[in-house]
Amino acid sequence: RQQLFEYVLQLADTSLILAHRLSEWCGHGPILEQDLAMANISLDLLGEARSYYQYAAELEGRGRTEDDLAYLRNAVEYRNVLLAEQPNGDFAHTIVRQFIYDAFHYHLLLHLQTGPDKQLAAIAEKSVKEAAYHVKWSAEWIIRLGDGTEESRHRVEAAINALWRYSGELTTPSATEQVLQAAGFLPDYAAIQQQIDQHVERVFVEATLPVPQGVFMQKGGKIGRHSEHLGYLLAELQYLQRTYPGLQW
Amino acid sequence: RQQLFEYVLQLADTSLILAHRLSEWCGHGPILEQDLAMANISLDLLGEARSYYQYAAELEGRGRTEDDLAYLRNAVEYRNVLLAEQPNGDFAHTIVRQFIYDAFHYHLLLHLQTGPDKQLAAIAEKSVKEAAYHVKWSAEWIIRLGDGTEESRHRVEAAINALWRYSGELTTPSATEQVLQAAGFLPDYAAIQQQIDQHVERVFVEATLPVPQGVFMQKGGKIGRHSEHLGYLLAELQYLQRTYPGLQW
Amino acid sequence: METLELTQEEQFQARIDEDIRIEPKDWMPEAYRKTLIRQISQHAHSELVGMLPEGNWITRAPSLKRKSILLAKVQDEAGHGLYLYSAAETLGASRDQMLADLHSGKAKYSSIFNYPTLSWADMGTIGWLVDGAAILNQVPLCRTSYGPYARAMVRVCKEESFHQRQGFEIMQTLCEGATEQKAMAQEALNRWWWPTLMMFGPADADSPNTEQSMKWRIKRFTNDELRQKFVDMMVPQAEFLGLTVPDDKLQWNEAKQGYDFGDVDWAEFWDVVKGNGPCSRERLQARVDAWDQGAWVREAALAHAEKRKQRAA
Amino acid sequence: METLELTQEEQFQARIDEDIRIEPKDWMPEAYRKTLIRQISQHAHSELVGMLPEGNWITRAPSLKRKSILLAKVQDEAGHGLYLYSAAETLGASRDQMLADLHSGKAKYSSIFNYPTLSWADMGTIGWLVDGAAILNQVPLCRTSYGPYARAMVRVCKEESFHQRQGFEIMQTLCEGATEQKAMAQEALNRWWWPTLMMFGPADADSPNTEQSMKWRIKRFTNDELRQKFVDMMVPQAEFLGLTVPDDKLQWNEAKQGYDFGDVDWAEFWDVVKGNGPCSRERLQARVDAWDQGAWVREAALAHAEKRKQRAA
Repeated sequence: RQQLFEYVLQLADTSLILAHRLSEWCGHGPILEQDLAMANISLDLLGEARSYYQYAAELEGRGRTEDDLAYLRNAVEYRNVLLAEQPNGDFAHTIVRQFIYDAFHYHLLLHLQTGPDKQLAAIAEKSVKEAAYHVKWSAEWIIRLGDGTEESRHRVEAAINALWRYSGELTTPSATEQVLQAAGFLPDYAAIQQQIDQHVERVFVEATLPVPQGVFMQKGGKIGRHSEHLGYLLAELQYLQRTYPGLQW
Repeated sequence: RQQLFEYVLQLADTSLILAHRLSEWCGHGPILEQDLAMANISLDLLGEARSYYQYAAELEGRGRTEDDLAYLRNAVEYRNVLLAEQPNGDFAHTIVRQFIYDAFHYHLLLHLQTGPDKQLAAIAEKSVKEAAYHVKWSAEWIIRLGDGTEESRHRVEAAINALWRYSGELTTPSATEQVLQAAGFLPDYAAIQQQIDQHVERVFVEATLPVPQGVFMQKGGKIGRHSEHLGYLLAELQYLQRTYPGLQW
Repeated sequence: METLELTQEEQFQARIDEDIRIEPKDWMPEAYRKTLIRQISQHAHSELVGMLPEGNWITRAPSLKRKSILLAKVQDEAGHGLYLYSAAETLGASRDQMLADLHSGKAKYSSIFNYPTLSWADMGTIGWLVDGAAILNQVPLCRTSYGPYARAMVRVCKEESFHQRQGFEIMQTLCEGATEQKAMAQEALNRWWWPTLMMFGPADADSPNTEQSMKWRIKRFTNDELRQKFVDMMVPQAEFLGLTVPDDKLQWNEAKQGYDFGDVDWAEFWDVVKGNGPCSRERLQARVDAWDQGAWVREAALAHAEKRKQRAA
Repeated sequence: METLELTQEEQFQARIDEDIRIEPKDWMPEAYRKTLIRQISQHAHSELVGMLPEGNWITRAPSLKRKSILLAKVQDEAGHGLYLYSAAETLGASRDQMLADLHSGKAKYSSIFNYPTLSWADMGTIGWLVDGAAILNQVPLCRTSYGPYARAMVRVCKEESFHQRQGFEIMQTLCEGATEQKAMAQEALNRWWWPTLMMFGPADADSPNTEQSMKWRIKRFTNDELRQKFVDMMVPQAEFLGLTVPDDKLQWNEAKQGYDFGDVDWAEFWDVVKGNGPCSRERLQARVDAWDQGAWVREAALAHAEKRKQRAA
């Protein structure tokens, strides 16, 4: 139960932080239609995060609310993957970050929705439909940017170079995830990895982009060892709750 | 006394916010020697801010400390001038912001050090020596950038264009300042303005830059009507105190 | 020829007078087309720029629920922008040209968005007051003479009323909350009240285009009429919230069955219109930056679409 | 010729053996010069890059006093960088070339700065542990054979001990503070302990240059000797603070009058050395960005100085 709590929190934190990053684009996107699309994905992830937080609060059973969990933990207590907290950069960085996550997220949810934990399965079942749309959107942009102009190709390659090193953490199980895998709550990540690889391969071929090989993978987010970006993000996200603790909004 | 408290707080806030902005450069300056110089000025302003906050706390007499005043007021309660909170931009923006402020600050302190309020005069007397160095430093850079390369001239002109509109607020007395002027605590700002104008004129001539004319002046900082930048700055500055109120560090 | 044109114009005015909608393919006077393009694109730009002041608080919203609602609201504004640009396009304007005019400063947008959002209560105040004022301006436009515009406005107004209720709810939560929260609400009202009154435009005496626009049924009430309506509507709501409208001269006038209120600071109004609002430069710069920094993305999308087309051929 | 060179080299070594300082104008073997340039510039780069992890908390320091102390400390590091670049310049290296080598990744800097600072307690831990380790590395360098380097190190070490005390004081305040503060201190120690042990470099068996450097008195203790010294010094301090060193194998060894301790994760060490540390890219990028974005400033300063000179002529 404690392990499940921690895992659900990890899912929640990742969804929230990625939603936060996407929401930073709001009003500043390159095309109004894409502003809308990013806000949409951000809203989906935010909704998913809330479901996870609510479930985590329930699992914990200590009376904390979704907002307590989101607003009153500091950076070293956050469990999101490093990928989620990386800054938006240019549109190419945002797209690459999103596609790496979407490919993982979609295939993970496909498994989770048939998992033994009813509540997690229910959240996954709802979210997988959204994730299917997300990965379609980000894949299309990977293709457009990779097979667009020379500049867009250059930019998307730079983004892949900067962000690929955060992809490995997604399917590298933490101690918590290993326990849950052993208990049959979580699927074998090797299987998911294979599905992701095929998905990525398909999209990258169409984008005329090489799939990166032999990249040194960073990890640490799942055990609270984040990049320095997260602290600033949380200072902003949590400012009001920290300033006026315990009030209703 | 209430008016004096508010005025001292205004001085404190302006020094702190400008020190904060300068400190953001730390480790990222264009030349290591200038990293040192900016840290120096930042430290001077921070020290000055602390003196003002301590005095303000004393004037208020309600047991608040310098840290309470700095860390536990929100954006609409801050009284710094708009100029101080403007983002660093490129080095030219930082220099122009600094020079506009330094010229005012130096001439203001020259007056304050002979003013009727002993404690304010003492702080001013200590700070005016530092401010004399600051205005020398920023004036030299205005000259180097104005009379340097085509690019530096272009950049410093862009910075002047962006920031000059915040210079008027410095010598436009707020209601509080008008009361203090009437009571003889503060000098007539018209006199200071003349001294500043001469100082600026001298530096700009050497920098081969035209002094801006007929610029529409923004104001509002002195009554808490800030730009949207301040909220983010304070979220960062105050994060730890807001998160753990009342602790010793 | 002259006779024929007059007849067209007369026919056109006759349709308007009978409240028959003008559609894109119908003949219309050039001045009508231009006025509409100007008004609709201004309105579209206002939605676009209007995303910024509220967007400023998405990352700092005080609860996950509020964050979600706020993001969805700003997203709706982007959607409104899209409807309205499309409506203007039916008149022969291109979105790129309209945006170019926004970026060059030639086209205007609502001045209200040149004020900064400084506290969370601003999210309540904007929803409650600014959207409230917008609705008063816009509801009559649902019956405006140009079909695509009227239809766009029906959708816009529906969502706007929803936003307005959400804004009011934020204010209500603050006013029923802690002392600091109520103070936050009052402080926000103090900052936004007068700029909101300016949203109805200059006094009728200084509004030369009103007469023609009313004749064309692009406009159905004068600026001062709407301003009065707004004050009469909002003052009781402020009272309900326990907030004080920052106007010494505000007073119920039994004779006119409405409130008398103080003079708007028209000097400030014209300063802001001229581009000297507290955030005028930042707002425009944010849009120009988004556009310029997005150029390579739009080019890539075009280039890729072109490649696809050639491969398909 | 060969005889003469041998004699020079013998004379040189004799001076070293007698602890007579080598000065810039003295003859020195090319390898000695190169080794020194490499070592001093690495050290200078470490000061420069070392500004970043602590600089990360200046804007978020929890009190005005702490903010002031931290900013002054980071400023001191910039100062140390300046002394050291100057010392290296006496050996014929140019600062621009040294920086170019840093930016290209050719020159190294201390790996410890490739770890992120994630909480305020990291400011304490860096001062206490990292500066503590640096001092152990550096105190012997105050007696190093090359004069300008030794003199620079005297100044550096003096300020470093001051910083170390400040770091310890931050830890002490946290450990005597609230539960959350003590937890913060412990969490920081957990993250920094092992990377700090790595600061002394690879185990002696894997450190091929040590012998020559000790012969030249550029180095006076082996890596493992210093690491042992550090552990023996720090463990009692951690106990004093009430913190637990994150090492299961840590144990007092009466026979050697020192602590036995666990194995450093050398795989991690070499990963970080190879540029795969958690912040390696960010640190280097921050320096490259500062340099590139500052190019126009340096050019302007040069151009202006040139104009002045010509006017004076």
